[in-house]
Amino acid sequence: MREITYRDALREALSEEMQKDETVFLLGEDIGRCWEGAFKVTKGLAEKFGDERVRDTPISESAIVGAAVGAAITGMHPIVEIMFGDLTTLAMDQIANQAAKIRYMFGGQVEVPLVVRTPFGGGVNIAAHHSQSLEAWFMHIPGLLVALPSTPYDAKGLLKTAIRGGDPVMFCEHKLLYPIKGLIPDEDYTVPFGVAEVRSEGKDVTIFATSFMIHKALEAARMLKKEGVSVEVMDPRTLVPLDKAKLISSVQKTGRLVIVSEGCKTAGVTAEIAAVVAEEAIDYLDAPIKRVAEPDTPIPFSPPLERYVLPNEKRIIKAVREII
Amino acid sequence: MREITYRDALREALSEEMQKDETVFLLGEDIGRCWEGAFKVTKGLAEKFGDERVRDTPISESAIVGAAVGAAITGMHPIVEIMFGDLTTLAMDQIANQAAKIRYMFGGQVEVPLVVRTPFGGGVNIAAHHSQSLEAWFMHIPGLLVALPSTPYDAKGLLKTAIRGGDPVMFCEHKLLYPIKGLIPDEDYTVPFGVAEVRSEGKDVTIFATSFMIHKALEAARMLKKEGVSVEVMDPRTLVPLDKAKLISSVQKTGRLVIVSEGCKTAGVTAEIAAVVAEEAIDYLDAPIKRVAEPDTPIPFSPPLERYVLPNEKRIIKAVREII
Amino acid sequence: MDKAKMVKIYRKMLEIRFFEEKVFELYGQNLVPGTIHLYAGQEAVAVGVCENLREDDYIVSTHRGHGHCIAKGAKLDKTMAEILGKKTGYCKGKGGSMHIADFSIGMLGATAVVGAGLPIATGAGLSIKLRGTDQVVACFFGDGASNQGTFHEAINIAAIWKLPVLFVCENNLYAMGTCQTQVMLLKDIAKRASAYGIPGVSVNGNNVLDIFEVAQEAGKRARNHEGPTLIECKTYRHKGHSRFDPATYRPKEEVKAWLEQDPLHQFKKWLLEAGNVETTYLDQIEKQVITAIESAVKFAKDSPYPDPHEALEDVHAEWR
Amino acid sequence: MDKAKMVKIYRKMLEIRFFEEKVFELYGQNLVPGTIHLYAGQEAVAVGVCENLREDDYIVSTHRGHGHCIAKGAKLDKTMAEILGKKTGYCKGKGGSMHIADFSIGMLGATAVVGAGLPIATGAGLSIKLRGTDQVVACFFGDGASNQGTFHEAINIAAIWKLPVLFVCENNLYAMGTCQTQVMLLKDIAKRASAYGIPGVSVNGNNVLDIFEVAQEAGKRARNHEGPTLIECKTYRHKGHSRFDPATYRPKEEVKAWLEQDPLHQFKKWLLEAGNVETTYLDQIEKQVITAIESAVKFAKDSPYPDPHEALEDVHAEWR
Ligand SMILES: Cc1ncc(C[n+]2csc(CCOP(=O)(O)OP(=O)(O)O)c2C)c(N)n1
Ligand SMILES: Cc1ncc(C[n+]2csc(CCOP(=O)(O)OP(=O)(O)O)c2C)c(N)n1
Ligand SMILES: [Mg+2]
Ligand SMILES: [Mg+2]
Repeated sequence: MREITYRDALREALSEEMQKDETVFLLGEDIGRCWEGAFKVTKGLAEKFGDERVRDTPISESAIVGAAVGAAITGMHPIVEIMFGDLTTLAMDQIANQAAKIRYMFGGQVEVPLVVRTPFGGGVNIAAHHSQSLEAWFMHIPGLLVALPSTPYDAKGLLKTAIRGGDPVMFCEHKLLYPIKGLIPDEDYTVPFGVAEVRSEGKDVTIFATSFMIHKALEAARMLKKEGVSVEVMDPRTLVPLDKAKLISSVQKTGRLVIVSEGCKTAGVTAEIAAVVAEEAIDYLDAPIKRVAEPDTPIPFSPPLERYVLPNEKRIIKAVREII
Repeated sequence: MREITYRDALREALSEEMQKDETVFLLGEDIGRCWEGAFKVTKGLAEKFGDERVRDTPISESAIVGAAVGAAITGMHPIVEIMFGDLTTLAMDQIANQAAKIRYMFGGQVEVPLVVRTPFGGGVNIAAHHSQSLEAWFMHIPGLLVALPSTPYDAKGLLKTAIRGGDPVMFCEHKLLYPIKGLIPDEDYTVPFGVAEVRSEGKDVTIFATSFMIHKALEAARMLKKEGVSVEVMDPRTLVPLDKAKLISSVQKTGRLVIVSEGCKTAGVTAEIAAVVAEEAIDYLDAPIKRVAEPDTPIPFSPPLERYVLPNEKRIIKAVREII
Repeated sequence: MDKAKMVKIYRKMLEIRFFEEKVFELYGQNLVPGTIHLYAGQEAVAVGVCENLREDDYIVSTHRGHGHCIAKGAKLDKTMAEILGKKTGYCKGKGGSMHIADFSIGMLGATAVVGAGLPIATGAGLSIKLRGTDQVVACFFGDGASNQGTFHEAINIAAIWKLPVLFVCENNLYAMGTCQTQVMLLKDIAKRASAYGIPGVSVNGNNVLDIFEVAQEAGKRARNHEGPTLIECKTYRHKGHSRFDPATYRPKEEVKAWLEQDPLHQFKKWLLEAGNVETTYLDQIEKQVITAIESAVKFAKDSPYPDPHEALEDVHAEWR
Repeated sequence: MDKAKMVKIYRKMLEIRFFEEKVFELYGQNLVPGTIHLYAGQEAVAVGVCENLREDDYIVSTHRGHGHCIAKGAKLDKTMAEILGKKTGYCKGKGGSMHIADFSIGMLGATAVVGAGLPIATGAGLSIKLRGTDQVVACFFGDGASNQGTFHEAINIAAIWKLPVLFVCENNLYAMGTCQTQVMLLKDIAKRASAYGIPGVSVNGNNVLDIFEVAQEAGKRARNHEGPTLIECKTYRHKGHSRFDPATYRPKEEVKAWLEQDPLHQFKKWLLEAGNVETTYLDQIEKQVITAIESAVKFAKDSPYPDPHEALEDVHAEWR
């Protein structure tokens, strides 16, 4: 085992898969040798694999994703980096209408092995156009898989699974996770899609949290423990497919559910998780479900404002207390 | 009172508001005198108001919506028609990042009085790129209002409210509703946003349904009545703002909730409604919440396939029976 | 061009024409679900371009795609079956008229989102470049599509990376009811090529030999790693845009003038006069084509609809 | 041009330069949240264009927008306060450096989505046309933005409707680390105008008088209902793209050559030599500008941050 950052873990996955499989290549704005990615995930890769396979593009999000679709259906395994998740809005036809639907519309003739990596999330004061979390949109489009690793281990393992698969994967990273460190094995490994991970066992309440919010949830769990509240923290790791079984069995055990996710509350990730439980496991609940997410506002610039809208430990603890 | 179609009701709203307010104008592909709208909503309007105010555009969805944003913030009231709802994906940056956020980002300096009319829904065998329902995406973006009229009365009244307001409104029509008829008053009227309508009173179960699905829900209610099941059918009319109070009081009365909406199930409209109830009214529930929506597939072309995925009376009745 | 090739071109054009006439007829009989966009009148474009392509070359198509499919070599029966929503269609009935694909012959599919095919074609071109083969891609789209942002983004990318793509704009003067003159100031869409530093050629889209030549040249450049070409084919659709469109927005004289320049009739005339082909031979071909179409129709009609629950299949790849 | 105007131009350019230097300094002191994109080096463009505009004319800006704001007449103090995230800023701290707007002077705001401003500017132009006023819109964007689909769609629409828009491309050779030559084959972005049938002009973006003239001409056309113009200003940013960018991807000689053509120094030289302005006068202006900036900084620093719960305001219009 080695300790590396989330950023490095992603890079290792890219590098190892490119090494192994000639059809894997990267494209995106400023991922090449001049800039090496806005968040430096592709650092050194252009030097290692050449400019052809680590391909800087014009600022043309729609055509970048579209080009990846065209490459994917003709034998390649493209990995796109969209510099900020907010900018996937520019490529939404190619993502939701083309990449996601091609396999289905054409009766299963072809796979669309394509990964779109993009960072979501707030916390760095870059305001409304660079801080959103739009995973819920992707969840809503059949054909897409949605991964959102919260640790370096998962970042590497899930990305490898994404690259080796045959489906378009929206690979949702988080700006604040890039520098965090974690242990990963020395040997090749993958993390399967659709298998949630219990990050902390508990029996009084389940906190289902995604991406960076896992760390806030764990922090909340530690603080609650001091008050004698035993919290189970569950990380879905992928939202599509979703590990419903584990979610439900945790709720069965604890009888209480707090769902935490960045992104706006209404019609967001927390809505779907709440709905699944309300539909399939309501009898296990001993209290209302609680959702902790952004209020329905764009992300503001000024630090006190941004802090106010982003979910945090305090709000999680408050939600737990309300149903305990 | 007069009986007119949904299509005519929409046209009347457009025409009357254009008559009243010089700043109101229309733009979109083929809405002008040559074609008069793919669904003929703008029939006769170019003749009446001229080509300047009923403006045919190139096939440039992103720039059309963007142009409307620019016009809206400089004193005009543009109404955009996007020919099919699926194509809003091409304008999603302008919708979700610009129209929705401009007022907020700029500290409330300006309003963005803009209506985007677009038809959603399946049922006419035009396959995956022309049959989606994406209202859930819009719900997830703060700043947007989301209306989805199910009757001619609401079509006219809600559209007038949308036009007279100061916010960007995603006005979601339904292809199968255009020809349906209903009564409307002779005099000017509006339908307020955020006020749900009970379409049929009942006491055993609440069916919350949207847009065209209201009619399926009413049909289901009629059939269930014969079996002695008393169904309350609720039409939200707008999803943002959402009339939570009425939803919750109905659930309080019936103790049972079936949510019906086109659009894919996962992270769709039905998820948010279920989540609201699971969070705020779970104690009133005597049974699990049921969601009736499209399964997570694109809309297939062939009639038997399409029929299979679209929600219908049968599936609604089945859902009701499962919790009664 | 040898005679066999000329005759093959004629046969293909005829296949498309008769196929579309049949689709129109079946539509009238309520056998075609949804809508249709007929290719009749534009046959020279698809055939003139595709006759330069190998089976392993690619094409990307549009909502008006039947002609592209047939020109690239798709089977008439499976194409017709798809249009009728049958289980035996290319896409098992999931795609329909606007979403036909046949990956076995490099037909990468039709998209019904106007302009969405250009980036995909560019990506196929990139794939060719990265795999180091000498394939090419032909990307069909309309005059209307050339105002989409994707036109700009995709052609620019193909230009800078010198990708082997033929961007074939079928300028039939209208996008639904919208005349080209309403939505762009240029007369020749090919001139937009200069914005990307690539060659642009406008060609008579009703003359299959002219198109063949221009596409041949563009194909050579593409296979030679010299990059993409924008080819504008000036043509006309014989029918309305879609199912119920009477196309009254088109001046009668305009329609008349274009019908007189029917690409099929013109080419037939040329074959007989300059090509040294005999009438009887062409008649024979015509009969063969009619038979082939009849049998495709029979196949399609006789085929079953998909089972409803098949709607749930093909969403994801096998690995799940 | 009279002397007063020349001096005003100089003062504006100086304001922008010193303002940006201050922002850079404050940034180093950790007083500027988020990131910044400095305008230093490109002052001639914003000022040359905006000096042709009236207060009721509009501009649309970008992530690199401080210069546009100041040139259009925004107050230094409220601009600085916004950049520092203060309640007294133009957007009450909600927008920050990348989203400044001042609707009272026709500054319609900056968008941080590259290329997203072009359709908005086109819409403002449409609004002018429909309202029948003689205003114009200047839309600023970068070389990188000119590869976005919105560039194509928006300029085409402005062209066909003859909208009063000046599309001002600030070609500073780079989009982040990406050099123009990597992402387009053309040298002159202005040539893309020909794809839309409108005039395109490339101008020395470091010569404020040249820009002024070109923009004047374009402004006249616009006010005369003759439609939009694409103006490409060749210029250079003095600093890296954003906060931490050392810009090592730019060759040293290139940087040196451009720094020698500093628009501010050039114009100062010209004012002294050809413009008959005295050094002492310019020194006096410089002092005034420094004072103004100091006071803006003081205002911004002294201003309070917004109250956290203000985050929930301004989402919707009043009518709800
Ligand atoms: C992005 C998009 N906008 C609008 C439509 C509706 N639509 C379908 S075909 C068409 C016209 C296309 O015109 P053109 O590109 O010239 O092709 P043609 O139909 O003439 O072959 C339109 C507007 C669509 N399918 N996709
Ligand atoms: C659509 C979009 N893609 C990518 C980015 C990230 N980004 C911010 S500025 C920038 C470069 C813009 O270059 P250019 O248009 O030349 O303007 P400049 O920064 O040189 O002023 C990029 C890629 C963005 N903000 N928006
Ligand atoms: Mg056309
Ligand atoms: Mg630049």
